[in-house]
This record gives sequence, C-alpha cells and structure tokens, in this order.
Amino acid sequence: MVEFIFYFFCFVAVLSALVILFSKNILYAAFSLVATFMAVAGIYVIAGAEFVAITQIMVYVGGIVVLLIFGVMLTNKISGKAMITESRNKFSGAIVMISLSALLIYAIFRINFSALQSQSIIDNHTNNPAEGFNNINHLGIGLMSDYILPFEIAAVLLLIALVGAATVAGYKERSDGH
Amino acid sequence: MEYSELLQPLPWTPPTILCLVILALPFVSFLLMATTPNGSRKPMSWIASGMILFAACLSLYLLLSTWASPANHTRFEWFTIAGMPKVTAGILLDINTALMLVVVNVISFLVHAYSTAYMKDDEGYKKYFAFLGLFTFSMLGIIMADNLLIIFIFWELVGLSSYLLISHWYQKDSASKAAKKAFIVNRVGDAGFLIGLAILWVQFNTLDIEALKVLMQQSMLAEGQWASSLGHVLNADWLTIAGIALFLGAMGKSAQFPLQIWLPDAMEGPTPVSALIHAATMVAAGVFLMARIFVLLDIHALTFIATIGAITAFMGAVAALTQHDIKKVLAYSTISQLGYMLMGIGVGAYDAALFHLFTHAFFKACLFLAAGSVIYALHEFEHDTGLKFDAQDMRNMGGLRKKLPFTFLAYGVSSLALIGIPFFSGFLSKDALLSGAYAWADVMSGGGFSFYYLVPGLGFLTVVLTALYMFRQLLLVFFGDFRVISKHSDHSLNEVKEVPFVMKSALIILGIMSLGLVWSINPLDHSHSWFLGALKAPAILTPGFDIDWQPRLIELMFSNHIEVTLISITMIIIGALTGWYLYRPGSPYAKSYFDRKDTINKFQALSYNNWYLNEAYKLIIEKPLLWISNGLTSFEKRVIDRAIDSLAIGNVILAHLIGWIDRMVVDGFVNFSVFFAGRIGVMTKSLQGGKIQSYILIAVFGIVLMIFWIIW
Amino acid sequence: MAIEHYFILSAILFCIGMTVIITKKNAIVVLMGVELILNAANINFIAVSQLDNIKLGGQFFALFVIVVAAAEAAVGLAIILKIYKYFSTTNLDEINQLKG
Amino acid sequence: MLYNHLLSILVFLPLTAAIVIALLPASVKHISKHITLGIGCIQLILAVILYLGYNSSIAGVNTIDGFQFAVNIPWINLELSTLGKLSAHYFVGVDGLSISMVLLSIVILFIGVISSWNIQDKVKGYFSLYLILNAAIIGCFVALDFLLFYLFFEFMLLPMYFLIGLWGGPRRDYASIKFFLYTLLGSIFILIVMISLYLSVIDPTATAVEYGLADNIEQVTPEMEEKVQSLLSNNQLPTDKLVHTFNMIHMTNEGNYIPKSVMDMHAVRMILGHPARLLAFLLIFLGFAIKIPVVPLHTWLPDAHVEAPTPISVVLAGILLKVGAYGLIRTGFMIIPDGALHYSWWIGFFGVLSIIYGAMNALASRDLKRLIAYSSVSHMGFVLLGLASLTAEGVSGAVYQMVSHGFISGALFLIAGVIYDRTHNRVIENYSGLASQMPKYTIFVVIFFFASMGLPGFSGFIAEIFVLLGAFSSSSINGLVPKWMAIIATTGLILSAAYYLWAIQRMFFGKFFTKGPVKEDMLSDLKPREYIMLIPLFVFALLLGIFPDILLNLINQSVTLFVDVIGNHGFQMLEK
Repeated sequence: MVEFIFYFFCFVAVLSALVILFSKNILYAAFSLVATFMAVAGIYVIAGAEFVAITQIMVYVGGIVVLLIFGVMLTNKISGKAMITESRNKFSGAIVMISLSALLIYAIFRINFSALQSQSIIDNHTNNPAEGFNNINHLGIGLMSDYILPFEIAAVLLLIALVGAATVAGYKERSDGH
Repeated sequence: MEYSELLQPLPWTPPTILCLVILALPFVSFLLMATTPNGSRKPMSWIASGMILFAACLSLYLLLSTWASPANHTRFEWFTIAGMPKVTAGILLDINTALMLVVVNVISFLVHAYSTAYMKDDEGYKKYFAFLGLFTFSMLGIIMADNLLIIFIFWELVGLSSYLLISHWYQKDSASKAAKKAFIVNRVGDAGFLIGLAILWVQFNTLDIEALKVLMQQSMLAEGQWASSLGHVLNADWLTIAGIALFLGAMGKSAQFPLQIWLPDAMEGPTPVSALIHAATMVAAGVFLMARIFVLLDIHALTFIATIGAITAFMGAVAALTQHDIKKVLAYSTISQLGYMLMGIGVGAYDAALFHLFTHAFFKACLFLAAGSVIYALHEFEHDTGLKFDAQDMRNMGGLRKKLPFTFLAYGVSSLALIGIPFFSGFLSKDALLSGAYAWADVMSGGGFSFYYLVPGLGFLTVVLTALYMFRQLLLVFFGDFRVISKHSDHSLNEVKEVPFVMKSALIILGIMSLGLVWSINPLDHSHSWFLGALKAPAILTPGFDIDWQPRLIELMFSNHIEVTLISITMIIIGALTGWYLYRPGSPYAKSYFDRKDTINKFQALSYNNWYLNEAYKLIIEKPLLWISNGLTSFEKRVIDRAIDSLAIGNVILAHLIGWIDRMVVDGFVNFSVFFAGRIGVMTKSLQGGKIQSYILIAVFGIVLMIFWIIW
Repeated sequence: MAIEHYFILSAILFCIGMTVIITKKNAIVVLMGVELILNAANINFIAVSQLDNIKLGGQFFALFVIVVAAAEAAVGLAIILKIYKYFSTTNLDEINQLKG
Repeated sequence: MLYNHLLSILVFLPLTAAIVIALLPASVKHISKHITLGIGCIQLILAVILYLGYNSSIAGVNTIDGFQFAVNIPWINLELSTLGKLSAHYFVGVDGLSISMVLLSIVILFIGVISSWNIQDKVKGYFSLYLILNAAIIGCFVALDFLLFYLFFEFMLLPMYFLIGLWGGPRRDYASIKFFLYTLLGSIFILIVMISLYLSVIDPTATAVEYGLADNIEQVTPEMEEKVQSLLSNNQLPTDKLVHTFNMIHMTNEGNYIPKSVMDMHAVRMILGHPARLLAFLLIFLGFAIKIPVVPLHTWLPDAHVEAPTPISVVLAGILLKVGAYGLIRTGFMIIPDGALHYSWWIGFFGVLSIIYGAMNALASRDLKRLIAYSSVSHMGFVLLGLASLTAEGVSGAVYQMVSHGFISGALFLIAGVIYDRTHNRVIENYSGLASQMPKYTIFVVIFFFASMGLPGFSGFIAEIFVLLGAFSSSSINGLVPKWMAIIATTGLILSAAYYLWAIQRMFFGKFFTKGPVKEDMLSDLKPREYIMLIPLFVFALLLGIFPDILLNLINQSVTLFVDVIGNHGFQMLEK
C-alpha cells in the first residue's frame, strides 16, 4: 500500500514536472508546479518527514507559487490571450539532459545501498520506527539547540531577502520620482 | 718479330708498276667520262676505248713477259690500326692475275668498242661509259690485289658499278628493281665474305694473302681446336666456316644457289654490260676469289663448294630450258657455267676451273654480244617498220640466219663452245672439269659408291641440258620463219639489217677465241693445252689436310678423261637430238610453243620461274622482313612512344596532383588553421552570447562530462 | 521503500528542472525550474535522513533549503519585475546585455 | 702562347660572339650570320693549327701529362671543414680520343653555318644560340674536369631545345620537349655518378700541399703523390686535409680513391645488393645511352631530327650523338672500367640491337629524314659494339665510326634538307624518278647513300669493318662479346643496303612524277651554296676512306693505351 502511494506520488511529481517542461502556457506551468510540490510533500510524508512536508506545502504552495503567479501576472500584459512562453535550446537541452539523467540513474544503480544500510546504526529503525517517536519534537529541539545558529541566520536571510526584494521591486519608481 | 718479316714492304718492280698503270687507265677513263661535257661524248668514248685497248695491250705484254716467271709482289703499308700489325696493300701479279688482266681488258675493250655503236643514241651515253670505266677499274682491282681486304673493297666496288650499270635505264622500274636486287643479294654474299675475313683476322691479324698462306701453314689443328701461331685458338669448325663464309661472297657475286636470283634480273641492263659484267668478268670474280684463297680451304669447305656448284649448274641449266627472253637463256646458262667452275674449285680441279673461267669468258661474251646484235638488229627493224614487238622474245624471232649471217656464225661458234662440242674451247675446259669431278668422286668415296658421285652426275646431266637449251635457242632464233613477219605479212625479212662493222669485229675476235685450237694444240685433249700447262693447282695449306689428296686427284684425272670425254659427247648428242626433235622448224611442239601463253606443266613452270626462288625469297625473307619492320615501327609508335608520352602525361598529372595537394593540403592546412582559429573564436564568442541559458547548458554539459569521467 | 527510488525520483526531477531552466524563455518559468531543482535536492535530503532517524540532519537541511528557496523566490521575482520594467519583457532571449 | 690557349679560344670565341650578336642593334641584324661564319672560319684555322701541333705519339687517356694543349687553372675552391676541400678546375686538354671529335665538330659546325644561311626568322636569336651550342660542344670535348664537362654537357641542351623548338617543323613543340626531357633524364643519372665520384676521389697533388708535404703545387713531386696515396690507403690522412676533385684523370687512378668511400675500388660498397661501382656504370651508361642513342632509348631522335631545321639536324646527327659516345668512353669506360667489362655483353647486345632495330625501322620509314635518322641509330650501334669488344680494332673502329658518321650523316641530313627546302615535303612516295629532274642532286644522294651503307672507299667502310673485326676477335682475345653478335651485326650491312637502295629506287629511279603537295616545278637542281656544303663532306668521307691513317694516326696511341688500361686494369678490378 505504502509502495503504491509512493509510486503514485512519484508519478504525479514527474508528470506535473513534465507539464511544466512541455506546456507553453505559463499559468499551466505554475499550477502544475503546485501539483509537483504537493506530490513531493506526499513523498516527504512517506519518508517520515511530516514537518518538512507541512512546511513544503505552506512555504511553496502558499508562498512561493503565489509569488510566482503574481510575478506572472505582473510581467504579462493580459489581453485575453493565454500567456505563452517559447522554448529554446530544445535539442541540445534534451540531449544534455537525457544523457545527464541516464548517467545519474546509472550512477545510482551503481551505488551499493545495501552495504550503506547495513553499516547504518539505525538500520532497524528505518523499517520499524520506534513507537512514540516524534519527529516534530526532535525537530523543534534540534532547531533550538544544535541548529540555532543556522536557524537565526536563515531568519535574518529571509528578512534581508524580503526587504531587499521589496526595495528592488519598488526602487525604480522612487528613483523615477526623484 | 715475325710480322714485320711477313708483312714487310716489297719494292715496286716494273711489272707491278705496269699493273698500276693498267689499273689507273680505266679509272682515268671513268674520270674523263664523268667530268667532260656532254657535247664531246663521241670522241671521249673513243678515247676511253683507246685507253682500255692500251691497257689490254699492256696486259698482254705483261702476260707474255711474266709467263712462267715467279709471282711479282709489291706491297706497301696502307695504314696502322692501334696495336695491330700494319694493314698493307699491294699488287700480286701471278699467272692467274696476268691471264685475268688480259681477259678483263680485252673483253672490256671489245665491249667498249661494241657499245659505241650499240649505245650510240642513248641519253646516258656518257654515264654509261663512265661506269664501264669504273667497273673495269674495280674488276682489275680485285684481280691485282694481294690482300683480302683490298679484294673486298674492289669486290664491293664492282657491286656498285654493276648496280649503276644495271640501273642504266633507271626510268624503267624493272631495271631499277633489278639493280637494287642485284646489289642487295650481293650484299648478302658480302656479309658472308666479311665474316670470313673476320675469322681470318681473328686468327692471323692480317689479311695479306701471301702472309695468310704462311700463317695458315703454321697453324695447327689438334683436338678439335684450331690454333694459330699467334696463339689465338678457335674451334676447328671455324676453319670450315671461314672457307664457307668466304665462299658465300663468291656465291653472291657468282650467282650460286641460293643467291643466283639476281643474275637473270640483271639482264635489264644494256646487253654489252651483260656481256662484260654478268657473263665474262664480274660473275667470274667469285671463281677467281676462290682460286686466290684455294689453298686456305679445308676439305669440308671444298665439298660444300663442289656441292653448291653442281647444284647451281643443274638448276641454272634447268631454268634455261624454258625462257622466252634471249638474254635470260644466256643468263641462266651463265649461272649454270659458273656452277661448273665453282664445282671445279670444290673438287680440287683448280686449273680446270680457271680454264673454264677463261674459255667461258670469251664464248659467253661472244654469245651476249651476238645476242645484242640480234636485239640491235630487231630494234632497228622495229624502228624502221613501226611494228611493236618485244625484241628480246625468241618467240618473235626465227630464220634470222639468212639476214644476220655474220651474227649467226658468231652465235653458232660460241654456242658450240658452250655446249662443249669438240674442237671448240668449251669442250676442253668442260672435259677437264668433268674429269676432275669424276676423279674427285672416286677419291672421296674411296672406291665404293657414295653420294659424292652425285656431283659429277649432276655435271653430266647439265651437259645434256646445256646442249638442249642451246640447240633450242639456235633453232628458235636463227631457223624456221621470222615469226614477226609471218604475223604481219606486209613486211619482209629484208628489212632486217646486219649490225655495224664495229660490232661485227668484236664478234669476230670473241668467236675466234671460242675455237679449241686457240687454247690447245690438240683440240681433243685438254691435257695438251698450253693453258693448263701454265696453271698448276697449288698445294692446299690448310692444317689437317690430306697431303695425298691432290696428287691422287691428278692421277685419276689423267686416267679417266677418255671415258669422261666419251660420256660427255654421248650426253651432248642426246641433248642435241632432243633439242632438234622438239624445236626443229615445223615441229608440232615448237608450233604449240609459239602460240601458247603459259607453261604447260609443273616442270616447265618450275623451270620458267627459276625454281620459284624469287617467290620463296619474297615469302620467306622479304615479306617477313617488311612485316617485322613495319611492326617495329608501329611498335615504336604505339608502345615505346606511347609509353614515353604516357610517362610525360603521367608526370603532368602527377604535377597537377601535387599542385592540388599543395593547394588543398599544404595551403589547406594553413587555411584550415586560420579558419579553425576563427571558428573557435566564433564558437567561443557564440558561447558568450549573453544568453544565460546557453551558459547553463554548457555548464551542464561540463557536469555531464565530469560525471562521466568520475563513474568511468 | 528502497532508498534508490527517492534518488531516482530526485534525479528525474532535477533533470526536468534543469531542462526547464535551459529551454524556457520566460524568466518566471525558469524560476519554477529552480524550485524544481531545489525540491529534487530536498527529496535526497529527506531520503537520506531516513537512515539517520535520531539526528534528523537531512530534515534540518531540507527546512533550511525551503527557507532559502523562499528568499530566493522573493528576490528573484523582485529582480524579474525590475527587469520587466526596464526591458518590457521577461523573455530571456531579448535580455542579452552580457553578450560578448 | 697560342698553343696554351688554343682550346680556350676555341671554346670562348663563339661564346663572346654570341653575346656580341645578341647585343647587335636590330638594324644590322643581318650581319649576325656573317659574324657566325667568321667565327667558323677562325675555328677552322685554329683546327688546322691544332691538327698540325698535335703530337700523335703521346697517348693521354689516363695520364695528366699526356694531354696536349692543356690548361689547368683552379676554378672553384671551397673549404668544407671536416668534409675536406672542394676543388673544381678549369681543366681542358686533348688526347687522341678528343682531338678527332674537336676537329669533326669544327668542320660540321662550319658547314652548319653555311646551311643556316637561308634562315630568315629571328636571325639574331638563331645565330647566337648556334654559337652557344658551338661553344658548348667544343667545351664538352675538351673538358677534363667532370664538373666542367657536365656543365658544357648541360649547356648544349638549352640552345638545342630552342633551336628545335623555335625554328623547327610542324611538330616542333612535341619534338623539342621530348628531346629535352630525354636528355635531361640522362643528365640526372650522370649527375648522380659525378657526385658520388667526387665524394670518393681526392686530388693527390693538392692534398699533398694541404697535408704539408709541399708549399705549393709546383713543388709536388711524384714521390709525394705516392706518399699521399699510400697514406690514404692506410687511412692515415685526416679527412679535413683531403682535397676532393672533379678531375677525370685522377678518377681513373686507383690510388686516389678514399678507402670505404662509395666508389672505392678496393672494398666494394654494395647498394641494394649490387656493387656500387657497377651501378654507377649502369647509370652513366644509361645517361649517355640516351644521347647516343641506344634502342630502346632512342625515340627522341627521329622526332627531333624530323622536326629540327636542316642545320640543326646536321649538328645533332653529326656531333651531338658523338658527345654521348665520347662521354661514355671518357667517363664510363675510363673511370669505371670494371663496370664496362662487367656489362660489356649488354653493351654489345644493345649495340647489335640498335643496328638491327634501327635498320628495320629505316626500312619501314616513309619519311626521308626519318629514314636517315634511323640509319643514324643503326650506325651508332656500331660504335657501341666496337666499344664493347674492347679490342684495339673494335675501339679504333668505334672512334672511326664516330668521325665517319659525323661527316656522312651530316651530309645525309643536308641532302634531306635540299629536298625539304624546295618542296617542304619529305614523304618518299611523293617522289619518283628524281634522277631525270635533278641529276646532280641524285649523284650526291647516291654517293652519300652508298657511303653510309659502308661502301669501300668511304670512311664508313673502314669504321664498320674494323668494328666487326674487333667484335669478332673479342671472343678469342678477351671473351667479352660473343661471335654471334658480330655475325648479326653484319646483317645490319645488308639491311642498310636494302633501305637505302629501296629509297633510291622509289625516289630517284623510275618515271619522273610527283604526288601530293609536291609540284614538279618546285624541283630544281643543286645550287652553288649546296655544293659548298656537300663537296667538303664528300671529300672528307673519301679521304678518310682511302687514307685512314689521317685519322688513325691521331687516335692510335690513345686507343692502344685505352684498351690496355681497361683490359688489364679493369679485369684486375673486376676480380675484386
């Protein structure tokens, strides 16, 4: 059952990603991006990372994709026509990417994961997570203890980014106003 | 050393100086005739004749004064060839020479005189006399020379003068072809002569005859090797080959089988020329040469000569049987008689051969001049009456004895001499020859029967044939009706006139010389001849030669000559009767002969066409030679030249190729590197296209490569 | 769930994202591709973190990546807007000021 | 004084005159032929002086002192550090072999000038080229330094090429290029051998000076030279003291060869499995065989002859072919006698082949000039056969043939020129019965045809008979040439009679008529100028035929020594 759900999410993720790739309409792309994110979130859940999955949905679907759609709307003069984007470098891109994916998949199959898993300390836990073990607890504790510095930096970064974004996007009018 | 002794210069003596004068006279005559203007040709020709007469008188004097005295020999150094004994030249006057001088000069004079009348209206009168002088000069040179090289020189010169005289009427194609043929066939013989000279030169380093005799005697034959006293060694076969090769020269000049084909054609020349050159003198030069080198021949060479001689005698006689042309009959008869002479040399009957040479010279010259008279008379007749007929075709003649009694007389006398009727000169010499041949066959076969008897057998057979064809000719020419007139009845025989006096006188002298009494006190026995008394066969000096051979021959010759005489007389009678029976006036055979165009059977065809030798030569030599020549020329054009051309063309192509390579490869490399650099620039520039995605693409490509590199 | 499957999915998504970046002309779509790639990376992190349940390092990194992605998206969009104002297009082909 | 510079004058006088003619203003260009004639006259006078001053008892051949009228001046000297010293000399002189050639050349060249009298076209160019040719030919015959010889040899090529190519017949371009390529190819072979000889041979005199045995060349004594040679053979001479030389006389001396060099006589070097010296001889033979020419390398000759203007044909047949034979004697036979002996069978064979092949082709020729050209091939075969026999008679005959053929073939080409001048057609079958129209011309034709076929009384007879005697005796004297070659060569005499007489019969005898482009009124008898050309040649051919001593005296000593040196010396070397 879990395998089926996993493969389903995989399928949805890949399919929607391909829609992004092949669709000419930007809005379709944006929406299928949402689907991709959702599917990936599902996969996170299967992998036992519920918190990350939630964050994924909130940040990406709630924030980034909305931002993107706004961006789309702001940069395209809507005149009844669909928002179309052209492709380029199709052929060379395809070749490079097919070869890259082939190489990557080949490399992945070359990795001896069983050896990796057997050497893993938590080998047993993977298959049978301990009862009452809570990811979110651990995450919260971790963020406030071991990862406090990165967490703070990330916060500052986010702040700076948002301020910067606002400044960049809005600066021109003011400079024009000068 | 020895050579300086052998070849030391010998001083001039009065007889040899006289010889030189005799030699010079005809040459001066030649120069005179060649350089004086055409207007004075008549007197000049008389002067020329006078000079020859003078030479004849001198040679007669020389003969008488040196009779029975040892040979006079004068020798001087001619030139030196590096490291070799000096090449000498000189005059060797022995009895043979003296006799030949007389014969040549006398006949030459008679022919000169005869020609003044015979050729009087000819365009080339002056040229003719000049060449006669040149011929006489060359012929005398052969006779006097003491050195085979000199003999060879004059040998070729007589060939040249013969060529020039045969082609006297050069506008006639047949004449110019005949001349060419004569010279080339003679050249074949001369090439053989040259090889003979080369063999002697290799062994002895000199060609002086007297020295050769000494050296030949000193040379040794042992174990199949022939070693000269100089230490030069050759295989013994070369001794025989030398003899045969020298004989080859004689075969050419004396028209021996298989080189006799030129002589009948040579009758295209004026008749006096035929008398002088192609009957009396030049063709006898071969016999004379053989006599000169007689002592240098070995037994095999002699046998070869005898065989060839006998074959030629027979073949010539057969060919003479059916000819229509009055001169052709005589020409074949000459071939036949020359065969006799060389057979005589071959069988060791040296003296008989020379004897026959001299008698033959006179009676054959007489025959030719008489035939010339007939032709002359008929030409005049043709000219007077305006009839057109071949003045040399015997089928047109007949009954001429009444109108040309004088000519008939001369013709008859010399014919009888040729046939060999007793009391005529030919009888003596021919009998001597035949007894020699008979004796030779006896000696060679050692008593038993052998093929050697074929040689005298052919000789006797030839006697029959000789009688037959001469009777035929006499009957056809002088007896019966004058057939031209009987065809054209509006003319009479009276219009045929006897020839001028000067021609007659020549015939008289020659006719007298054909009588037996001139040559021998007893005209029935050649052994009583003063002539044979003077000629003695020299002992053969060739190493390994049986010393007893010659004495045995002479002994047998004396003992068998009565029976030989009887046999030959029987033969003559047989031949004469057959001739009379077939060609007597009014005989059915003769009648049918006058009317028919072609020969009636194979034998006659064979005879008429001279054994098809001409055709054979054409087929075997002339055609293949021309074919090969043309083949070589086209080979050269097609193969060699084309190869060269294609080599050149190939070169040009190669050059173009190299040029192309130069442009494409060498220049191309330079151009390409420029182009490449530019391209690289363009490519890198295009990478810097300001298109971020392209940069990314390349970066990804790089990543792909890196991964690729890592996992492999 | 074998861990290779996560990796393969991640690889496929990465490649698709990369292809989007390379091929699309519109800057915003390119930005989407970037997001796809970041997601692919995150999948890897999450997958690997399965092997390390106690410390959860992978999940932490995934969280930081999401944060950075948010910041990136914000700044990126801001820039795109600015570019759009300046060039009146978001077509990357027409923005070739970097051309050499 | 005059004697010392006689040869140099002979060579450089025409060269100077050529420059003078080239510089003549166009208005007086017609005097260029007078200038050329004047030079010819002066050369004739000098030739008489040369003939009278020549001492026929001195042989020359392989001794430097034996050469007469010799001048030996250093010409090119180069220090080549470790390779030793290069020294080429201006070294000219004559011995019996070359003086006959020089005299022949002068006469033929003079006659060529007379024959050129009618040239109308580009007169200046013609005569200056002619004079250059003149100088090169004489230079070739008198040069004793290989480099000098080669220089003159090559120098002949160029004027010849232009003379054929500019003043020739309709196919002159083809002919001249063919001529040029052939002879150039030959020259390359010779060049290779020349260089390898140069690398192998030292000048003992100059080396003695260099080594410090003497202060200058005058002081060098024969003993010193012997010492140098013995040092050389023991490898005791430092290489930088060796003076390499092009001197052909030094090249004949065994002692002058550097041990272990390419052409060393003692230790034979092998190239591709063949002894180097034999290969070198082969190359030299090939090189000169083209010039002689030897079948099958002869095909340039008929074309060149047919297309060349008459005087150039005369010079080509009369002299240039002899340059080939002379070069073969002087370099091939003298310097590499072992090769000559080793290949004598083949030389003889090619001689006989040329005789027969040339005669056969002449028989098939339809063009009078081509017939004569092939007869040249045939007659030059005798030269080769005589040389191959290496007997005194054979070699004398060969040299005699060279001179004799020079006169006779020159005359033959003049004869062909006479008819060509009148009708511009040489096809034999277009003529018949010329004897009645041009009797005097016919006389000369008959005379020279007979002279050419070796009629006694003319020079060709003496030459050919001695070649044949020599070839025949070779097998019992030195075993070089088998008897059958001589016997086959005699058939060449028959064939020559056949083709000449056939030509006479077709062209001169028979009824008079003409065919094709030939009109009857074109044919006029000989003119005085033509007599002037033909009579001297006739006289020479006759004189040499009756008094062979005139020529034999000049060459006898040289030929004796030549045969002796090659016979004895060569056999010794061949054994090694």
